[in-house]
Amino acid sequence: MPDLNITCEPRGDGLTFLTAEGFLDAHTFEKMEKTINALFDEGKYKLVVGLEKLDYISSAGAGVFIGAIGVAQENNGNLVLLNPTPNVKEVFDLLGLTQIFPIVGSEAEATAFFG
Amino acid sequence: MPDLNITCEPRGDGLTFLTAEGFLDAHTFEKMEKTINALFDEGKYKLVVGLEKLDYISSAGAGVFIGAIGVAQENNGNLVLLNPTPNVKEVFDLLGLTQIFPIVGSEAEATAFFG
Amino acid sequence: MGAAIHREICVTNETENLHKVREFVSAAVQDSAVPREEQNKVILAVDEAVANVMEHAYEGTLGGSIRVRIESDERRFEVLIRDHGRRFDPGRIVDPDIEAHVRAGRKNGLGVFLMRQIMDKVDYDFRDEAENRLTLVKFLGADR
Amino acid sequence: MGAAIHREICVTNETENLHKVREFVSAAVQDSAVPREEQNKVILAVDEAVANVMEHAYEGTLGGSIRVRIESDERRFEVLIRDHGRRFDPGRIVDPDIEAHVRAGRKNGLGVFLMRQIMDKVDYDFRDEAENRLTLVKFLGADR
Ligand SMILES: Nc1ncnc2c1ncn2[C@@H]1O[C@H](COP(=O)(O)OP(=O)(O)O)[C@@H](O)[C@H]1O
Ligand SMILES: Nc1ncnc2c1ncn2[C@@H]1O[C@H](COP(=O)(O)OP(=O)(O)O)[C@@H](O)[C@H]1O
Repeated sequence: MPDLNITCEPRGDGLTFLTAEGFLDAHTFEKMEKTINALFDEGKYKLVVGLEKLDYISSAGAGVFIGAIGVAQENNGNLVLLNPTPNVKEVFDLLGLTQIFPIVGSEAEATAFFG
Repeated sequence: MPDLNITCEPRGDGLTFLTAEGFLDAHTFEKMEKTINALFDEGKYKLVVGLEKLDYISSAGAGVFIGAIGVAQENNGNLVLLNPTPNVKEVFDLLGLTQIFPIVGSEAEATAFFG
Repeated sequence: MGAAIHREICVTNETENLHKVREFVSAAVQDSAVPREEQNKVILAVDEAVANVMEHAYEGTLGGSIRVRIESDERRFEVLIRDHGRRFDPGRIVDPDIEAHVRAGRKNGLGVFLMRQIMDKVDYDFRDEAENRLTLVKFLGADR
Repeated sequence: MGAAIHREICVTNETENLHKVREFVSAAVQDSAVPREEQNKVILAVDEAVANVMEHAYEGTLGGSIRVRIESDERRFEVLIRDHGRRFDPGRIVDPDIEAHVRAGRKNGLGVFLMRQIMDKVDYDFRDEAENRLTLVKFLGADR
């Protein structure tokens, strides 16, 4: 069944790289929410979410990032989106989120963002 | 089974009065969350939550109010707590929330708060 | 492409069925006159509507039925979504202030907004005291 | 009041069982030497710990077992919570900044903090590669 796969890699420099692969919808968003919350609970607030393999996102999926970015920022971190596919980017556009979320095109850019 | 009962009364002056009766815990918090979200979705952001009949609250229950107050305030509203029982008030104290939430002792005070 | 389409799918209200609905709509938009660059958005609008029924209409009980019917010709792509859950008129939902949403960390409340952004019509009707009917229409060709 | 207490209850991980756990703890604190004004807090700490197991340890599957054992005498009120879900050491959880929580609208992540605020000891142990053991202790009398 089409689903969501998440990988999660904390790095030495304090950043955590996540990747989301598959479908982030009203069925799977809790998986992403729990992953991010567990990182927050451990004090990891600098997150880079790789979206190059995410085929689909709906408002429930975008909502996870909407809920998380403020928490990250309030704790000296941020939530950076890396390489969204055109389909996913379009949903962020429709919701007016492309002005709000830092969106970068490479891991190096993401690292530089947290500089 | 001990559960949560919620009543909800929109008033002419733009305020909505809610009451919570019973137990607001990890089992019942979603009921409260959905009720508040449905009010928000209809543009009702001035909420007064009567807690005089709430016997118990845990962090999951307090979390609903923590998540909601910012949404209310961002939309020119607020979330006012009315008459919490000592047990419930103590949990807010433990969490450091008594400085953050407006807490009033009567409906008149709640109305005056939104003045 | 662009021929008349009449299709229907029925699913129950478990969110794991959302992908079936998306595949159903995806096949239909591809056979329709909906322009390529609009197809994903139409799939999204239907997904949002059906997700709402799954999450809200049956108030926690599973096995509730949802029918999605698609009618399309060169002038419109029309989706009728029917359920027997609680009455709900999306017309009552106020458009969200997205920046306030983000500042407040609010995670939900965007589905109806997206539907309205994408589709030309979002009509609700309650039929025979027993059926919620939500109609989403995208006008095509000269009617756009 | 204050006599030695040894009691155990076993529930499965549906959150609707939380009230049973609270009633079990409530009866025990009342029979114990825990001062009246501390009793509700102790009930809360156990509720938070058990709610965490229910919500997180069994990763969505139901029917997972949770055992709650209470041992108390004039010196301490001790609660042992055992489950067979995934390994989890609350020691990894950082204390939250409540004002940041509120500003960001973050709804969760307060349970471990409350447990630590209320109890004198929150100890985690993973036994025999198969059992999570969380011990909560409140010291009483001269040991406070
Ligand atoms: N089909 C439905 N049946 C009952 N209530 C609904 C339905 N669709 C939406 N709602 C209500 O309207 C609210 C707003 O819906 P929406 O904008 O899609 O956001 P979300 O579903 O993410 O909360 C929902 O939270 C719910 O209270
Ligand atoms: N028993 C447990 N098993 C597995 N993970 C747990 C357990 N208890 C807590 N956690 C993890 O620790 C996080 C913080 O727990 P807590 O402070 O109680 O907040 P909350 O449960 O409200 O998120 C949880 O979100 C979860 O990721």
